[in-house]
Amino acid sequence: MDFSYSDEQRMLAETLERLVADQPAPERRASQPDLAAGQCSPLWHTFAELGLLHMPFDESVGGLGGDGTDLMITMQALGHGLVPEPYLAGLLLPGDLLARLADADQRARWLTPLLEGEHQLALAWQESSARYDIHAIATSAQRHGNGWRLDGSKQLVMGADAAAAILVTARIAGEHPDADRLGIFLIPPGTPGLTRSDYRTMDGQPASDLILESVTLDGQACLSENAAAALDATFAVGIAALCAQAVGAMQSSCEQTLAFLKERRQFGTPLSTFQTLQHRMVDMHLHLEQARSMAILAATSLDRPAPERDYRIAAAKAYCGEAARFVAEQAIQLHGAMGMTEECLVSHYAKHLVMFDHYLGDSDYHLEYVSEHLSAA
Amino acid sequence: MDFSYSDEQRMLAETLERLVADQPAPERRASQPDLAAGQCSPLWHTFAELGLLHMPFDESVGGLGGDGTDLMITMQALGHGLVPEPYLAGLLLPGDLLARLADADQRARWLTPLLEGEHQLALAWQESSARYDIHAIATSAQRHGNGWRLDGSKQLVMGADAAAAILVTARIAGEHPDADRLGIFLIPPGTPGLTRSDYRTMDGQPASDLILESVTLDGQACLSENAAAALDATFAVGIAALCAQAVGAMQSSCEQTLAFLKERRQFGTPLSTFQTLQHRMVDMHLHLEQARSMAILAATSLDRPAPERDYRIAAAKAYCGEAARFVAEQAIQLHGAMGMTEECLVSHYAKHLVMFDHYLGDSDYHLEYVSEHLSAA
Amino acid sequence: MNLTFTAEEQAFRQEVRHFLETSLPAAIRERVRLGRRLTTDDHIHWQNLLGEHGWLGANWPAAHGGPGWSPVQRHIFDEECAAAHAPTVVPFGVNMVAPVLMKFGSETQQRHYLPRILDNRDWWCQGYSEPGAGSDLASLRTRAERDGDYYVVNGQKTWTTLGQHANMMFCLVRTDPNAKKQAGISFLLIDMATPGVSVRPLITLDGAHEVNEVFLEDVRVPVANRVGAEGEGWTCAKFLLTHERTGIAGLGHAKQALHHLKALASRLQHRGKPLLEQPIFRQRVVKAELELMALEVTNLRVIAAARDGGVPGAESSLLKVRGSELRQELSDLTRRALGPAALPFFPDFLYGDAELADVEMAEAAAASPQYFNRRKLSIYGGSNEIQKSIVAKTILGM
Amino acid sequence: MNLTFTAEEQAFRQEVRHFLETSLPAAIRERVRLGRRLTTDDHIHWQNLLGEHGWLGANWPAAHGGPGWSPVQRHIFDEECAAAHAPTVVPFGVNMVAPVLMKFGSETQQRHYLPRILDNRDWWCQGYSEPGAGSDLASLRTRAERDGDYYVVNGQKTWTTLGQHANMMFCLVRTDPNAKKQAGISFLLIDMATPGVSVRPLITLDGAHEVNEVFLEDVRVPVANRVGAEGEGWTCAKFLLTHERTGIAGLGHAKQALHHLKALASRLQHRGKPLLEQPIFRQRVVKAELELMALEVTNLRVIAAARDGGVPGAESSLLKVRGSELRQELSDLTRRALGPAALPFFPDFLYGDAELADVEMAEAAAASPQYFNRRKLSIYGGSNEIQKSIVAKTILGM
Repeated sequence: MDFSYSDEQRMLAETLERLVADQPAPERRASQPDLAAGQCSPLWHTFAELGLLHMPFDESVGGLGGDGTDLMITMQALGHGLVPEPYLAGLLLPGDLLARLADADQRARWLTPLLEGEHQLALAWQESSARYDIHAIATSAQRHGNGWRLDGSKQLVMGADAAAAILVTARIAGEHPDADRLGIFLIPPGTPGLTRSDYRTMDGQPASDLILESVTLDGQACLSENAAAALDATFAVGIAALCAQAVGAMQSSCEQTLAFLKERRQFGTPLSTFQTLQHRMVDMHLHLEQARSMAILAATSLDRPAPERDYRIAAAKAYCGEAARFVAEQAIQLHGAMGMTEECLVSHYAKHLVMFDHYLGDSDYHLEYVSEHLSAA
Repeated sequence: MDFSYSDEQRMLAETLERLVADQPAPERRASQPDLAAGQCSPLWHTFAELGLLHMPFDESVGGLGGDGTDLMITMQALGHGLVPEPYLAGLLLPGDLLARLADADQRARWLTPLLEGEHQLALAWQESSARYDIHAIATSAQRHGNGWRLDGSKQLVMGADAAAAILVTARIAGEHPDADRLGIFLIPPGTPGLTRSDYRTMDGQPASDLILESVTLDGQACLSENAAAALDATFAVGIAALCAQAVGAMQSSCEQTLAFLKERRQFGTPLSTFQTLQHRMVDMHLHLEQARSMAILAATSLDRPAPERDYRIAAAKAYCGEAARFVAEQAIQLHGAMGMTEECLVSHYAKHLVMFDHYLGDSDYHLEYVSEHLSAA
Repeated sequence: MNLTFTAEEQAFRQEVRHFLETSLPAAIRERVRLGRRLTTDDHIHWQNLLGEHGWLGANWPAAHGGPGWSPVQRHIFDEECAAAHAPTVVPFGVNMVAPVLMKFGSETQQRHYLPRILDNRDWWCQGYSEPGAGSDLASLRTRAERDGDYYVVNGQKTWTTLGQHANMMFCLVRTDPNAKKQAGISFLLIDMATPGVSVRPLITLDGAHEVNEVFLEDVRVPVANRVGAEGEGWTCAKFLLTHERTGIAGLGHAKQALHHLKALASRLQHRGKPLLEQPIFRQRVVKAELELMALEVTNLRVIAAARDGGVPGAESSLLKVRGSELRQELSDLTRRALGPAALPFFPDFLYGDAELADVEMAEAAAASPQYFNRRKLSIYGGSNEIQKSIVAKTILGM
Repeated sequence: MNLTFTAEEQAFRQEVRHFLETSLPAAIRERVRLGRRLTTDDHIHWQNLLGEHGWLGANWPAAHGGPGWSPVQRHIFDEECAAAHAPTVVPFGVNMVAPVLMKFGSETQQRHYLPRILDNRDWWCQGYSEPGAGSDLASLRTRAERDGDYYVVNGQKTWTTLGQHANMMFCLVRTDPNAKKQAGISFLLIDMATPGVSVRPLITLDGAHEVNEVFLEDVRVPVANRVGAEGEGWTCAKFLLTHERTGIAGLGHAKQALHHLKALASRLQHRGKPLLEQPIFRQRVVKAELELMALEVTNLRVIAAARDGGVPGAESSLLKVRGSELRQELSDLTRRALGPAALPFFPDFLYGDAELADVEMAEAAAASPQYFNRRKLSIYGGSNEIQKSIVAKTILGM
């Protein structure tokens, strides 16, 4: 039992803290220009130089073999600064899937440049009728000569606009008797039959909807014809990362709110002297610390057997989702009307923390999982 | 739309308030002697003299034709003083069933003396495997000559020790094809085959378990062979009454807690000056007023068609159960350790308010009903 | 005791419903239904329709051109308007400055301003809050110095809702800097076209431009534009805070939101069944249903008391606390119900004229922004914490 | 970072489990399992067994006869004891007065009292709280006046847990009435057999006799029975408040309670299915499960920090708040799970030797009394409100 950081982890945390502190504050980057496809931001290149893009991947695929704790440290720092770079969507999710499924050629073509910061990728799984179920895929992949033909549509593909290729989940139809087979296909932008419409999410992240009409791909575009287990494992990593990111954002929200209460005066005294506001602030702190514990539980469960891993991951996401909402709502409430404006830093954190619940399955979705797998003993 | 009392209702409320104020405080009547079977307390006789025992029954059966509001006023006053007399269990539930089902002879024999205060009755419905479902009756009634033979067992028969007869629900078995037929039978104490064991409930009310082994009864003992609808109607009346009683007890708990906070000093000032305690007290008050609204809704819904009535009754019981627990727990918490002692009035109210949830179906039971009957529009 | 409306009240409800069905323009109804921002023209168009029908000054006495409705009728009107997706009447003129003028204004002021409110010639905004003052109105710093027949006003107001459209502002200013906090405050009417008045938008976290900062630099306001005596501004402000707050729970909006939520959760599918049948979600809806039932009866109790001559004071604080909590909860459930579909944000659709081809996207677009927007319900008009302190003080005597 | 116990720690857990399986008398285990009150003999019998094994002074250093366990081992020991239905060690001697004596006591006091604690010759109780003082310890009024080699003590203590069995009491008294509130307080050891000491039972709402009032009338206490210097009592009291509170969440008890709840809800039937499958109830259990998971990791974080040399200060307030809330919630769910079976109250069974023929009744008997008893968790040792104020002050600097 050990909750302390190694020397390397302490260095990682400090490096990230400095890096994040140097970034422009979120309320000042609202109208950042969108990057063109294939372009990465200067900060992304710094990430690459620091090895942060290699960090979470296994040494066998050219990574640094960081563990769940390293990932937690990284995501917590990014969440604390509300750093917009798509570490999760553009690197971690597609990279983790590639690391699990790609052959040597595919790795050389897509994973190595990803880790070098030469391009970003995206992962398209969400379908409009699937709610949060990553296995409920209607997009179909049919054999087509030596290659494949894909038809369907995908929603909410994060970072698709900047991606050198999009990994797309599709149900392999036709010749296989097993209806459950899930394939994953790499589609570069500009592939005929692929239509993309871009927008931003409520919390300001670039996302796209895709339509795939007779998108034909060669054999090398297929990462796997049976990716369900790998997808589960990748999503477990993604959810653990997302929880850590939320904890970072919760911590920052608590810090901002505490500072505000100490500074702002009402009825002649600082707000921080009002007992109800003190106790509310303590409640926020309690939620933060309990959520932090669940994020630690998630981060340290990634190497467990799948049933145990997924139970803990679901529990952590459900718990952090509720805690994040509590912290977000109270941060706004304690800031008063100020907290509702775009000029106020805390409002950006609040949007991130509330919408966090909508990524990779919300509290109710994961509560349902926990409920269905609850041990009766 | 009218929430005001009529002149008669205002008089009723004032009379009850005075009467209740004259009773010994609950913390001083912990070890009251149990009454022998058939005996009623002096206060019960006062109830009779004031017409309170006639009040809730229809004029056609010799009552005063009081409506749900009259009943609410009465029960609220009894709850406010935590009056131990079994108005609900010894009068209202058995009397209401008799009024609905009894023939002239049965009325003369059982209902008229009940209304005159000459005896009390009891209603035995609870069975150990039934949880809160009044229709899940395993006790059987078989034809036996011109009469009946009953076998089974009943739990938690409130006031059975003092009752001149017990109304027992039983499933009519044997000759009828319809397995759902519910009968109600009148059994006087001392009937051969009837065994009674007495105890008190957590909130100090006398209760008994009954075993019925080949209890043979004559034909006149049967009130009805198809009592399900009447039973539902009677329980609706009982639940509305119970909600009003809880509102009275909640109000008293709030009053006691507020008085305590104003009087007790800590860290040099009255507790009532601490903002968190002020706001908690307001939360108690909010729960009280919302519960009062639900009790009003229940009391004014008794003459509605059964589906509407039962939906509202279930909603009221579910809501009041949660509100009562909140008020009870906070009343103890705000009293500090004092509130946990038998010497402190508020502890008796807390027991009543928490255990209230266990009578006639708890919050979850009624929530489930609401959930199953929720309109989707 | 009974909870049923009289035959007359039920007939009135039918009358209101009929009016809304026949008079509310479909395009406006649809924008409200989808949570899209209305233009000033939309607002004025609808308020003119109400005014022509004699229904704009819903809480005005007949003597001033109001319909003379009882509190129960006003409640029914509000409920039906919310159910029909009618725009909310912009309250600053009709419901806020008008009652103050009727109570404290001179005959000249009444004769000038009241008709202009009823025929929508003036768009009023409110200049109460100041930066850094939060719910502590009495600490306001905007000062008005007498200069002959004028006050010279300097200071800053904030959270001025829809101030960007207003041509008039009613305003609390400090006329006596030496008086104790709540004394020395006066109530002024300021023409927004006066030199020195400038308006700066405050964009809220839902991306909306709803509130503003108003800067006042050497703004010359005729003394004749003061309502009531000098130093009596606090009396006017307090009057407004207790005036006609029987609708403060927003019951009609809560009912409409629950109705919408149930329809949505019946339509959306989760694992092959309607979301409303998913036990966890259903349970949340059931809780909201119970809370609404209780709040409705509590609200009717306050309305009936007002009808019978009572003045709802701190009871309205209870309605505000529980009403805002319920409406926030419903906005939360609506956002949750949509799941991933709550993520996309389309400001040009919500706040402009851009259309969305995808019907489902259009239906979903307002959910998350509204969830964030509804955070204001527990903050503005005195935060819920302030409301609880009011209840503690005035009802519980703490 | 990892959450797994070392091989040594896992072996230690097996050792504890084996000891409990072989040494804990079945009759005592059964009384604890059913929530029945233990006799003093039961307590002493069990504590003697622990003492003989060297495990009574679980948090004592080896130098004083303790096992020299790490915080992790103590945590494992507590968990296993709760899981095995072992009696809780009465803490007033072993865990409360003993550390104070080790830190502040004279060598004579240590040599006299510590061995008597380890072999259960003395039964200690605590004289801290006073009537009307609530969580405000510093306002205490019991006074000790010096008279030669004696203090003459007058005053009243309350909430003295199990004081009816105690022969010794440690006690905070005011030795200097003129000093500021927290100064002028001394820490005395009082023999309960001294003339002038009388004990009055306080019956709590669960019908139990667990706490008492202790009256002190001209009680002559040797000056030699003072621990630390005169006026240093507050230092001793504060030391105890921050000492060894890594177990304050009651995690072992919470785990046991959740385990019991699940078993109960799997056995009890609701409409022909186990209650645990009823969606509303299941949801409540799932919430408690999540809360327990989070609390366990938080507790382990505090334990690991203590093991690595940190002093858990206000973090233990967080553990107390969330731990008490969770345990209260679990006692609430257990009572709910039983439904109508939670209504009967059998004090002679719970607090005496009367038996209940019906097994189900016996299993259910403690649920409601325990629900009411557990209300104390958020009150004693500084109410949860006080704990939050401590966190606000010491962690958040408010």
